[in-house]
Amino acid sequence: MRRLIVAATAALTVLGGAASAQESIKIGYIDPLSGGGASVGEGGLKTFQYLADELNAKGGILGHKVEIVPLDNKTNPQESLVQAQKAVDAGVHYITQGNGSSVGAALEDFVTKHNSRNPGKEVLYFNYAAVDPSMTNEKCSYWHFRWDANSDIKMEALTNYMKGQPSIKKVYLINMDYSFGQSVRAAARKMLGEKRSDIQVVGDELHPMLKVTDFSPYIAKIKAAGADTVVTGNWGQDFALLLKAAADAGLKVNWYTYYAGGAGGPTAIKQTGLENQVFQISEGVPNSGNKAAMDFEKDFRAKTGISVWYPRAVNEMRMFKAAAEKANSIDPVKVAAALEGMKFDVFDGGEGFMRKDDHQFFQPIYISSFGSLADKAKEPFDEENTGWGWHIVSKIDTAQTMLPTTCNMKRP
Amino acid sequence: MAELIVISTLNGVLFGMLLFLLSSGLTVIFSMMGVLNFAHASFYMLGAFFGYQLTRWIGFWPALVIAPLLVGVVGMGVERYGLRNTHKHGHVAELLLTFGLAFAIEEIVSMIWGKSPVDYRVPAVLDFPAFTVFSTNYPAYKIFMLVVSVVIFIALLVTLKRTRVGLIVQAALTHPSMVGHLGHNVGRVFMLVFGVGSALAGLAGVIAGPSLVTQSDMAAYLGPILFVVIVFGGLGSLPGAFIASLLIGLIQTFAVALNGSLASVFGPLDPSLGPSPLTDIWNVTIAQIAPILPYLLLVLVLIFRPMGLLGTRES
Amino acid sequence: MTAAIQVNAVEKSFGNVQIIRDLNLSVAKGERHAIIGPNGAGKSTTFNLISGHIKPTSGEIRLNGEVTSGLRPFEINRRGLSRSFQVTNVFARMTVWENVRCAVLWATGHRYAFWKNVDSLPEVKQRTAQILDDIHLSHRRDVPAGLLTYAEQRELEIGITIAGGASVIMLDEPTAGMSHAETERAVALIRRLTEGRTLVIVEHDMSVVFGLADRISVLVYGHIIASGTPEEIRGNPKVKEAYLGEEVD
Amino acid sequence: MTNAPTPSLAAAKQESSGALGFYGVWLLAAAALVVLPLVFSSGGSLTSFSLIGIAIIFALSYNILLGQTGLLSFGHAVQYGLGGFLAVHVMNAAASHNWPIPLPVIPLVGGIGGMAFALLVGWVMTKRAGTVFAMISLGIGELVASSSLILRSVFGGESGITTDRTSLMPLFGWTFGPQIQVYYLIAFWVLVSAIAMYALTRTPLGRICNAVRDNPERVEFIGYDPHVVRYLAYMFAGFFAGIAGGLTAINFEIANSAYLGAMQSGFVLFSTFIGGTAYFFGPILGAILVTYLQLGLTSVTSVWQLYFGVIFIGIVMFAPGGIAGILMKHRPLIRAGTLGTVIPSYLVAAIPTLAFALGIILTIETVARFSGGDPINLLGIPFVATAPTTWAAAAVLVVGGFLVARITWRRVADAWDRAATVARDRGYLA
Repeated sequence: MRRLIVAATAALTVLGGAASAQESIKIGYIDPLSGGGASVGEGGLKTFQYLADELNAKGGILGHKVEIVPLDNKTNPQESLVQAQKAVDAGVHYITQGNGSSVGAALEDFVTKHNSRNPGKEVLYFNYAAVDPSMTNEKCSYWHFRWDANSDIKMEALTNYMKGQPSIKKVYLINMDYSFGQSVRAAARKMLGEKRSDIQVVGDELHPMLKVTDFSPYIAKIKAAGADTVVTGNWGQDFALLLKAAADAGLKVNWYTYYAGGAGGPTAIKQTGLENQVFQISEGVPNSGNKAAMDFEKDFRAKTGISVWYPRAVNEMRMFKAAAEKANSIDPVKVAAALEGMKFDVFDGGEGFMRKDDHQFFQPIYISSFGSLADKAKEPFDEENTGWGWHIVSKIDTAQTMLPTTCNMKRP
Repeated sequence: MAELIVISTLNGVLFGMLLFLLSSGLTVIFSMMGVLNFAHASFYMLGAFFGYQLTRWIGFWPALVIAPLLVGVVGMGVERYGLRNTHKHGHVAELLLTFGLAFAIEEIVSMIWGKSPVDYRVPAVLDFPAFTVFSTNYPAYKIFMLVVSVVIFIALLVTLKRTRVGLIVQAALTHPSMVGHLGHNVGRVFMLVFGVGSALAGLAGVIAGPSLVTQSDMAAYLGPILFVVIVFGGLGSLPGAFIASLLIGLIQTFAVALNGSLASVFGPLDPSLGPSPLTDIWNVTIAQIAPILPYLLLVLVLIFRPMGLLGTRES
Repeated sequence: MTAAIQVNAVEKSFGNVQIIRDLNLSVAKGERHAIIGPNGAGKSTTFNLISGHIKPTSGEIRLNGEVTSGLRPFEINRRGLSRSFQVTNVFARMTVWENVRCAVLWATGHRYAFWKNVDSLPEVKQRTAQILDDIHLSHRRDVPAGLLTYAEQRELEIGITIAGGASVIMLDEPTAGMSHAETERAVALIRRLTEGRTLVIVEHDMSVVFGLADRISVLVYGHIIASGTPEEIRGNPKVKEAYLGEEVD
Repeated sequence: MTNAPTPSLAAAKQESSGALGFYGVWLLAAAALVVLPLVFSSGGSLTSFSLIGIAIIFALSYNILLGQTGLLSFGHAVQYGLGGFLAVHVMNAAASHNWPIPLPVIPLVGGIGGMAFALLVGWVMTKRAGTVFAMISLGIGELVASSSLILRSVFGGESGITTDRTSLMPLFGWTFGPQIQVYYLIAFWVLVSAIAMYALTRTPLGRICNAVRDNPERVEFIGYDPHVVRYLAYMFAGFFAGIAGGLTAINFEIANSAYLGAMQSGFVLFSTFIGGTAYFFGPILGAILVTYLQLGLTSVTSVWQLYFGVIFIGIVMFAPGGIAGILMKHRPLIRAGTLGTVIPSYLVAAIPTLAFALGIILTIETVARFSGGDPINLLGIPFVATAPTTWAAAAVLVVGGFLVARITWRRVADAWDRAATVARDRGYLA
């Protein structure tokens, strides 16, 4: 009976939506599509386009087709604002962005100002990867929703894992010298101190971002400090070069990373041969064991040629649909209200929720390591054709990732 | 302490030689033609990608020879059909031409090989630790890079100072019209020199590619530092570039090794002062600013000795 | 009366090579003084030393009694000395009018002014027009200097040199490369324009030298071997031996 | 503005009748700035106009260095960015202390910021021109950009410092929240700055800058210290760059380290050079074109950077005078009345040239989209990147276009020579 009603409603919406179906929901995808960050941005775009296709194949959202509008921001905050304005002018009410906290902060500020100055033309900012904690703390905005765990949450999860690893005794922190790297470093020091006061932080390095060509001197310092574990938020070439220098010098430590799986990362790890020594904190793993997720992964790889690097994007789009249906509207104001506090079964299984206080999504977090895959049936997915893949070392439940917020949310 | 000094010196020399490998071609072109080639790092990138592609097809060692030659041919083409026509409009125009070229090459490379890093690996023959100092391994490949750098330095020096070709090149630099009147085709000499300079960049790319990250934005990362090297060493001076590379390599490496900041020397500031530029400066470590030290050096050198360390002229 | 230019025991070396040895020269105010000498004698170097283009290794140079050795060229220029160049040295992309006007600006006291419209400065306009008239280039006033004929560029060179109204004018081979007719015209021009000023001239053309100069100094190997009136120089045996004997005009 | 060439062949002839034309041009520009948003009223075009306006001031300020004084700078964004930062700080301070500073004077604050930095470092920087200056500017640019990430309390790290332009004292009821009000604010400053910078070229200092550009050695012998001249030029350039930076800060309500970076410095060099450095209005054309391309090209093609590079190379090689240079080359012909004899040959040459250009575009897009992407839409005709017919079409256009274009351009050159000879005879061409 209930099914029938659902079907009938669906049919009605399709019929009723026929008129409005011409009006698609445009999501402005603002990320680098040219220049240095383009490899990452293109991966994200493919992901969102795939997700839009998936939604549209099932009738879209409330009968509206979902359309991704790619906007190239060259990883430049100013350019992002130009693109955001362009998108808004073209009738876009939802923008999504992930790469670069500086861009994220600029966009968050943009939507807040835009919405207060243009009531009735609200825009929502769905953040799928900008992890600066300030965006859901002191700078928080009602119009911003973040599906990625911020860097403090990831550190909370990581340190909760590390506190159960007695072999970790001496930790070295090396990070890129910008806000993300700094928050990784600060959070690591604070949380390790609270949870495992016996762990010694033997080094704490910040190096300029994307300027170092030779990491050997840093490796020499890590070695001299006698570290057994390195925690790093490095990504891109700063990660690859760091790892290469370590392998060259024969440094044997465990690497706890945020973005080892980013474009080029797996290739670098395979090159250095550091099997099962590089760990990653993420909200999803291709070899998660969750059937639905793994089927999705398989189809996604077949269609796009890349792996699902953004399970959070999947959560974002599916939850968007759920919220719109809950509000029975695609009006951004109503969708925003529906999203607040919403609970949602996440991509890799388990429950997450969008905290009302700060619009931060909380979800289970995984620690995985990179190496050869023993059981191809259970763990079928490798990365970047290296033959190696991620396998889960530990799962940290949603409750273990909760952190308080300083957000003083201003509601319209 | 001894460990730190020995290892830092070794690392500094290795890094410095990589810098020299990259900047030698730039210096040769500049000393000869007075052209600051902004696209030099792009030629280096072309070398790396050609090297990568050829390694997949025919192996590393043939690639080591062929890829630089290909880059040299590209360079000669640029000189023949681009720079030569621009020469009459002055050095600024030449420089801007290479500026535009750098943009185009980056995009072309990313069109062909994509924007992600490619899997360009150290050849198996050289993939072993050459020796170990204080339990730190030094891979054979790095030693290979060092040897190539030194060989190139000596070969260039000998060619420029001791051979007829070198004499013509040197003379064409100071008195182009005279050399022209003596029956040498200055145009062809220029083209050849530009080709050789580009080929050197290409060679650097083939060799540095596996050790660094071979990606379409690799040129943008290394471009500015190369200018620092050749300006610091003295525009157009090969020994200057050699010394500058070593110095910059050592300075950067030692700076990284040092943890000192003003706070660690004079004690932390009173926290009640709150965040200010002073606290920022107070707490920044030498290691943190290591990679921007070369630029500081560049500015200081240009202010106090505009011809650079061993240079003889200003522009 | 103090001399316009007084050079006392000046030496100049480039590395190990001594170009100027114990150079002594005195040019009285209002005098037309020519410096002659064989090629490579150091005439241009002497010019460069006096005008501040290069600094002497030792010795002293005075302009109107004031020590100027060690000063920068513009400082010397502001004290009333202006020079021309052997190789044409004008502002190639600017028009003839602009070339001369730039040379007028400092002397008329406008200096680095960025609050005045350069086109509405009557005295600048008048003086520039006058000089253009004097050097017979009024009809070419809007032509970029780089596009002038060689002789015109030489005339412009003289125009720029005298435009500032300096009391001491130094001309470095002003007629070099000119035809006979052009030379005659240039000499008349120089004579007229330097009326009442001190003139120092380097020249190879002896007819120009002997027709124009009140006094002549002969420079050989960086040293002045004789100084005097044209008649004295003609009759000087040292000059005959060292210079006229070798390079008879 | 077209009567503002530096080496004007006929400035004097115009002088008497020029005054009216001179004010006329500026009045016309002012009217155009007022009317523009009424004609193109969509939000998108307002944003574009605002950005173009800022780019114009920035490029004009750069040309004080490159075109007027002959200084090639690779770090002009430093003054622009610092002006932006100072503007943001003053805006925030004014908002929190309730200072009675209306928003329209904020760009002036930016200008002072840019000038103050130039004042500070300019003296040692401008000691020498040429390569030394270029390299010092590169070094200073890198240093300041890097330091901006270290001095977090001033520059706010890489996320920068935000501000709210509406929080300042409203002026005549304008809060400057809506983009249209910001547009008019920018337009006002564009006009004021452009007039000021044009006036600067007509002052004794402006003329001496040209002299320093042409021949710094000779300048020393007409009483000027070229070092002082360069220093002053550098300060003025810094001032106007700072104004542009202040306007950017107002427009985006944020200042971050990207303002100071090499990208910005390169962008302004591009604009100025493409527009043409020899004429005052050149950078204006360049700024309009480059900003427009930057906004437009990115949504049309993913390889916009390649087109930028190709356009730039083309300009450097074939028209080093930039767009303004091309236009001004025709001026003597127009005056002599012989332009008409050239135009037919242009029209003939345009066809194969266009074909050649289309062929290049098709080739580039074919390569770019070979491994996937939408079909190429060229003049409404769809081309599939993987289809051999597309390759053939590209090859025919490139090779055929090139060969035919070469012949037709020779004819243009002949026609030009004839027209120029006539113009020379009539006294309009030296």
